Amino acid sequence: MDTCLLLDAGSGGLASQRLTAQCFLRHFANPLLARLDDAALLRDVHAPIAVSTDSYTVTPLLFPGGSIGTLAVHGTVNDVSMLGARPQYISCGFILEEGLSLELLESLVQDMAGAAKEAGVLIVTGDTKVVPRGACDKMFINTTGIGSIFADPTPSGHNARVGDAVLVSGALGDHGLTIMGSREHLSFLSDVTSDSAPLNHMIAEVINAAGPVHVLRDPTRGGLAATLNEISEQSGVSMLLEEEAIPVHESVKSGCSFLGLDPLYLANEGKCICILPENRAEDALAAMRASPYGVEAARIGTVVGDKACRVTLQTRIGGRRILSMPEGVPLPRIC
Amino acid sequence: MDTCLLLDAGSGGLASQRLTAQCFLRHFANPLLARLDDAALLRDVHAPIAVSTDSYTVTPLLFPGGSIGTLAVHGTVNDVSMLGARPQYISCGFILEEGLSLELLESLVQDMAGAAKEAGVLIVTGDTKVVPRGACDKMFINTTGIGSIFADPTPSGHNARVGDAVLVSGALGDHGLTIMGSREHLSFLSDVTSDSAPLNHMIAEVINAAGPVHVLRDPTRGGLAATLNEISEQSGVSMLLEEEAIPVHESVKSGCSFLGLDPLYLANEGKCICILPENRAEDALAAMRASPYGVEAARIGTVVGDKACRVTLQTRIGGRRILSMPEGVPLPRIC
Amino acid sequence: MTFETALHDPKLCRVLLARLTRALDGRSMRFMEVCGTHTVSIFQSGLRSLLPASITHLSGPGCPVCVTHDVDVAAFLELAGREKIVFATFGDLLRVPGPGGQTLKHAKAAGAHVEIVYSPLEVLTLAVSNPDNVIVFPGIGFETTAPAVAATLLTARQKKIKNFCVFSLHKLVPPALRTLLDEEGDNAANIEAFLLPGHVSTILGIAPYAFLADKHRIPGVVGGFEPADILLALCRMAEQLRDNAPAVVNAYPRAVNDAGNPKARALMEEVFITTDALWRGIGRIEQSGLAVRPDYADMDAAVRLGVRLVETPQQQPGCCCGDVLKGRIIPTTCPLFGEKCTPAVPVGPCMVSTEGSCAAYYKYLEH
Amino acid sequence: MTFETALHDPKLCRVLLARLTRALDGRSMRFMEVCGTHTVSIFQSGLRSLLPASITHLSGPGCPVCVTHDVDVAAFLELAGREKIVFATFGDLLRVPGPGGQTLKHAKAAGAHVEIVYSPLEVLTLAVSNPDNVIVFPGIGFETTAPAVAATLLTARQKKIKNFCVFSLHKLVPPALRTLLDEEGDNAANIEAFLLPGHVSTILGIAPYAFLADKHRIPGVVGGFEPADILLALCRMAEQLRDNAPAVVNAYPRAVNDAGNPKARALMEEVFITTDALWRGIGRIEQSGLAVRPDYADMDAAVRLGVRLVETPQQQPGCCCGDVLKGRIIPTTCPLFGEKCTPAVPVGPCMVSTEGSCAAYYKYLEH
Amino acid sequence: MCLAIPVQVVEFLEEGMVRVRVGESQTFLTASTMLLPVPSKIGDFLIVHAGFALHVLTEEEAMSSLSALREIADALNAKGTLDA
Amino acid sequence: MCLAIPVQVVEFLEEGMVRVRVGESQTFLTASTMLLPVPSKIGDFLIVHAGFALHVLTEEEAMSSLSALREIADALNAKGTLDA
Ligand code: SF4
Ligand code: SF4
Ligand SMILES: [Mg+2]
Ligand SMILES: [Mg+2]
Ligand SMILES: [Mg+2]
Ligand SMILES: [Mg+2]
Ligand SMILES: [Mg+2]
Ligand SMILES: [Mg+2]
Ligand SMILES: [Mg+2]
Ligand SMILES: [Mg+2]
Ligand SMILES: [Mg+2]
Ligand SMILES: [Mg+2]
Repeated sequence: MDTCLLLDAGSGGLASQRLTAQCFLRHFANPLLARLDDAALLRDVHAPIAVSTDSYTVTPLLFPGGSIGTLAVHGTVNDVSMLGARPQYISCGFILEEGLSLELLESLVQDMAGAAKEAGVLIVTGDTKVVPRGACDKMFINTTGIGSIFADPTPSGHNARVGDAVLVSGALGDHGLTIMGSREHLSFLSDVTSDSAPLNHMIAEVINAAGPVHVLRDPTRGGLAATLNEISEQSGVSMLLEEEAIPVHESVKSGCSFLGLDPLYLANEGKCICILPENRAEDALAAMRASPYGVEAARIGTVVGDKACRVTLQTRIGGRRILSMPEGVPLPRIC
Repeated sequence: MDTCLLLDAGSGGLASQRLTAQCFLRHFANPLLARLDDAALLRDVHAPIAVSTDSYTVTPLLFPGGSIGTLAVHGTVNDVSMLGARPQYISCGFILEEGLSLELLESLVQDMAGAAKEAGVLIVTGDTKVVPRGACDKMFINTTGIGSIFADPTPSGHNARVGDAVLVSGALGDHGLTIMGSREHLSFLSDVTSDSAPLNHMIAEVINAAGPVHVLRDPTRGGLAATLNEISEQSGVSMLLEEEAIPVHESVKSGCSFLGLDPLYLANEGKCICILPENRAEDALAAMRASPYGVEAARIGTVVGDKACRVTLQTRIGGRRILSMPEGVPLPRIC
Repeated sequence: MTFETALHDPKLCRVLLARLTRALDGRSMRFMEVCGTHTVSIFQSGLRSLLPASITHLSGPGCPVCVTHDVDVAAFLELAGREKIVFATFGDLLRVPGPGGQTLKHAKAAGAHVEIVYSPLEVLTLAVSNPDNVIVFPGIGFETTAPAVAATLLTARQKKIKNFCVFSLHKLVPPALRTLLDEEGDNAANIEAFLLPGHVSTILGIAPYAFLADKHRIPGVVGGFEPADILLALCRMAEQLRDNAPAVVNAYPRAVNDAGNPKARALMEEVFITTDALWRGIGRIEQSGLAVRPDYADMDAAVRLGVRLVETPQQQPGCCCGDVLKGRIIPTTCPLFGEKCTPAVPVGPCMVSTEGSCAAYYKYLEH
Repeated sequence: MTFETALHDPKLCRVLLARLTRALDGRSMRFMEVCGTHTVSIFQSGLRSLLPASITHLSGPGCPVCVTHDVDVAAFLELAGREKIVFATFGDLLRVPGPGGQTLKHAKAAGAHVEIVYSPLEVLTLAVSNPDNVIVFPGIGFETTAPAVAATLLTARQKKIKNFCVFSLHKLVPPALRTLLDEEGDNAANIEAFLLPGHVSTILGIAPYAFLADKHRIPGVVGGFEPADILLALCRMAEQLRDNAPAVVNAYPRAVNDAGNPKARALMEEVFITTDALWRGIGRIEQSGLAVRPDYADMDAAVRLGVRLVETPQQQPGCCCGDVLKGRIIPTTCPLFGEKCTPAVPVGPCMVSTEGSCAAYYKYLEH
Repeated sequence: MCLAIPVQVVEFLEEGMVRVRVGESQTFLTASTMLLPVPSKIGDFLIVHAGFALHVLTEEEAMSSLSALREIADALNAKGTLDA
Repeated sequence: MCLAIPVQVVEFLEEGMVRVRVGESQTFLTASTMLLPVPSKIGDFLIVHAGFALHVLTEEEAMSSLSALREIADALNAKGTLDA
């Protein structure tokens, strides 16, 4: 057996069949995928449904707390969950670089399989492209998830209402800082690990305990700041947050102080924002805290009526400032 | 406005929002996409459904007869159609290289929008990653398509039966040869154009006219040879083809003779194989020929009972030989 | 308890605010900080919203990125775009627009090899792993950064690393303070007190600022960067003003010796020589910059790579960065602020750097 | 009507088949072709399935890729893996396994810069656009290809393109035919007639094959590549055998002059000199290869890049490529065929090239 | 592998290159005439290998070789037998 | 931007580098001591900028400056007033 991937594995010929059989079918094993028709045939998906897609291009492929494989499942499972849906099925498109280690590929496929198993989703259809060396950076994965929506009314970023409580399911910035810290040349050691996690079961429990919620959203790229600003815009409301209440791990704080970054702008991959009527906030928090992925859940603020669609932070020393929408990628400041 | 894409456009911040608004929302314009929640909410998708995913990595991005944009819609629309489904919705994941021309991006997004419009599908959810220069070759697109299945029983590669007729909806190899001919250094001029096309309407007409069919499959990578060998394996049957009956354009034949390639192993992006009971073959052919994408449809062979799962070709001079499964990517032979 | 916790302690801050209010005793105070880290801290911590209304907070030329002149930006953009050059820089610099709004981000997108580093020492690692390229590090920063860059040059020479050089654009704080006060008449911006930079002072000590009190009778207080540090420094300023006893004092003794760091100064002087420098929005200030000494010309990008400084077009009409940097206006007074000039499409450097005062106003304050 | 249509005309083929059957008149005929294009055509057109059962079809050493020796493959894999080398090759070569099953595909996946070209002239374009690299073209092929490569070298010299060189592994057909017939006694494979290569003969003409009839009394017929061309050539062989009048004749006059192409031969001789060569499965054949003349040593990869030929391990046990190439057995007789040796995991070169006879058997025939 | 179909010269390009048409298709290649022993003219048929023309035959020669083939095939129809 | 939190020396590395711990976290950086005017020892607190330590204070100095802060804050509690 070859140790590295040849272009042939993307040819549609025997070499493709071998990769599919020996790697994908083997680890994703399920009868729907095994049909290998042009499309998967799904019988138990019922309208209304939620569909979400994401491509995963993270570097490095492996990092403390996860890998591109776990991320590719968790990210999409979470996006589907944010509509109050039960994620059921996932499609998976690989773009692989010629020369990729087959051992590495297999271990990442195993990560995906493990993450899918935990989340209770099946990977039912896929596609593999192999591009010439230099045409992609090792591997990219796209996943698209589908699930039947059970929450009625369906949560949406447009539904935040004045007086609602703003909850977050745990500490912020772990994933973003982990990725920065995993880049080769950083002379920086930390115990931070990515929070990559599937939130579907926790979300189901939250809706179960607290009834339909107004907004669910996972604060991924752009972090808490971008996500809350988006929701404020979409719902035409403002928010007032309590800095002291926002959970951030000590190592994330210290790593950010070294790099000149703000944890509230860093990506998370296992957290959700939940906005719901104040009187159900405690039930929702209790449901979150009962999940292994929501132990540090906290209420961090309140939706207020200011039409400026602003997110304001009450700081630790008791001052106030805007938590604004970021412009681009967070850049460390040094000089 | 910038003329080339910065990493910031993938940040999740304001730069991302601008790209989304000015490019994607503008051209894909539809209210489902405009919600910009974590997932699209779809109300009129009914089980059983077909879901298919493909990533598009074609080089060059623009080629005679199409672009990565048209391909990304047609390929997925076609895969969904091959299950006897009506493609309704498409998700779209872009992986873009820092420095990409924004004008080019917009023109390719317009291609997608045009293709989606013709096929009658909506692009309802998406994702955009921008990777550093050198981490991908200009752009990749993943699309995942969903549609409700109307054919009952559902066509499948497992359903070919002895005695069935094997039809193809038109001439083979156009797409594959076009792409080879578009590579920069080839001193080779041809009037071949890609056959990239949406087949959903034609497929609906075929099923309408001929009743449920046994197998539908689009002979993309690996061409007719790989596709028919796959079906033979899956269905446990053999096939006998008539070389003279297989439509191949003169320019494809001559290009292949120059490059040492076989048109039956080249990719198609607007053709389908249809296998169905002999007595309905003429109705199916008539329905294909009534579509602009099936004018050259032909019956090319018959399913036979040989358990070896072999595809045999009756050649132009009246001989016989195997049309075997390819191993890897087609390589030109010269010396 | 950590320093971080202690210095953000709301109670401590309240105590210090009360002391500040008492010291002000109804009078107003117009102070300027000249360190970008102070700027960010005052906004980010929310301290600004807690300051007594009678305090006017001005951000001076304290962000090294903001004060980098168009001419120098144009020069390093040209350098970064050359073949076989790896341009290794602190992340701050990527957004700074040169003439025509072009930045290192654009250069990178167009193919320049730009690497972000956190320490000049990492640049040496890059040099070793890219033997076919010349690694150019732009020396941007004040007296805090310059010794680190000097140490890196000395290390490169010692390790015989040949493919590394520095484009020195370092600037010095005391000459800028002199200019602010002396330009166009005495203290046109009417600055009543200076919050002096913490870590610049770690290197310099407090003597170089003596002229503030001696010549201009303006208090100068070296302060730390946490809210309580800054409040303490503000108290000391207000108290000096109250007592009409201006002095230059060190309110940040845990990081600053009054004598500074003589070793760091010695290394800096070994490698660099003072020279005139262009400050964005301010113009040429005599002996306010650091150039690489001729002894180290092989590591001086300006010499080795033949950098040509070219006159750049006039600043965009309406841009008031100069007045902002000199403390004459606050950002919101600029007619372009928030309209034609935003972090997405910055007109001036004060809007682009995370430590720029226009950016801080835009990012942290309601507008 | 085109040549293509005419030469695949089923009626024409039936006419020729009838003529062939008549000429055979119940006798058997064991013929060998020594051109890979003939091999592919006979299988791909289905002609093989139409030949009378009394004809035995053998594929000789006619695929230039198949006969490339392990030692040479190892050498060019090493070359391709070097830094600053662009290895520009016809696509055929990518699958050829060297020692340990490694191929150019593997080298490419591991980082070698491999480019596929369709003409050696394209290599010059590559050379111009990659001035920092040396472009190595492996000269693989018979007398058809060698003049084209010679012309390319001459063009490179004329255009003063310095970063281009050829690793010449060209081989000559007539010496191989002599070896097949003379090795280990006279004609051990019992070949009764040769289908002589079409385009090799375009260059050589028919004189170099005269020894077949003169010395060995074996018919040799130069044939074209379409089914009707081949059938016609088979008729001519069968008729000679029937008439016991062996001769070397040209049944492909539309592409071959009896005198060949003197200009192409002259250019080939200007650049190359005959030398001993290693043939896979056969071994060393004296004066059967072409080396670059010392006058062109600057474009000879072997000299310029210091190629070292290293003894390679023994062929895998059980591999019968030698016997296949010499016509002593047909591929299905090899114990590895279709089991341990398939196009996916080829043991010998005959299974890997699209023109290899084992590959043709595997690909086109039921097994 | 050898391009067996003769291609027809349609245009002279610079530096001894010609543009040729493959069969009756709209596929055109460029080929060098550097190895041709005699000059070629528009309409000539060439045998091309790896970008170089190796052999030239005039249009008349090509047509007569085509009709020879045609005649053999037609013999079948005319005589109604398999003799040729 | 300046790293304002003093970091604590936990280990000496080669070539004058030290490993330091940031605050009470498990985050560790390396820093050069090349610019330090006096040698540092394990437990010392450093001011680090761009990978170089610029200033050293002993553990006792650090602790006493911390408790000074603490005392000011506690004054509030003790006296129950805003005076300091
Ligand atoms: S708002 Fe913009 S133009 Fe105005 S001073 Fe600030 S940076 Fe300059
Ligand atoms: S089957 Fe394989 S091992 Fe046997 S002769 Fe052919 S190539 Fe060699
Ligand atoms: Mg398909
Ligand atoms: Mg998504
Ligand atoms: Mg997501
Ligand atoms: Mg696919
Ligand atoms: Mg999301
Ligand atoms: Mg698909
Ligand atoms: Mg497909
Ligand atoms: Mg997304
Ligand atoms: Mg460069
Ligand atoms: Mg190489």
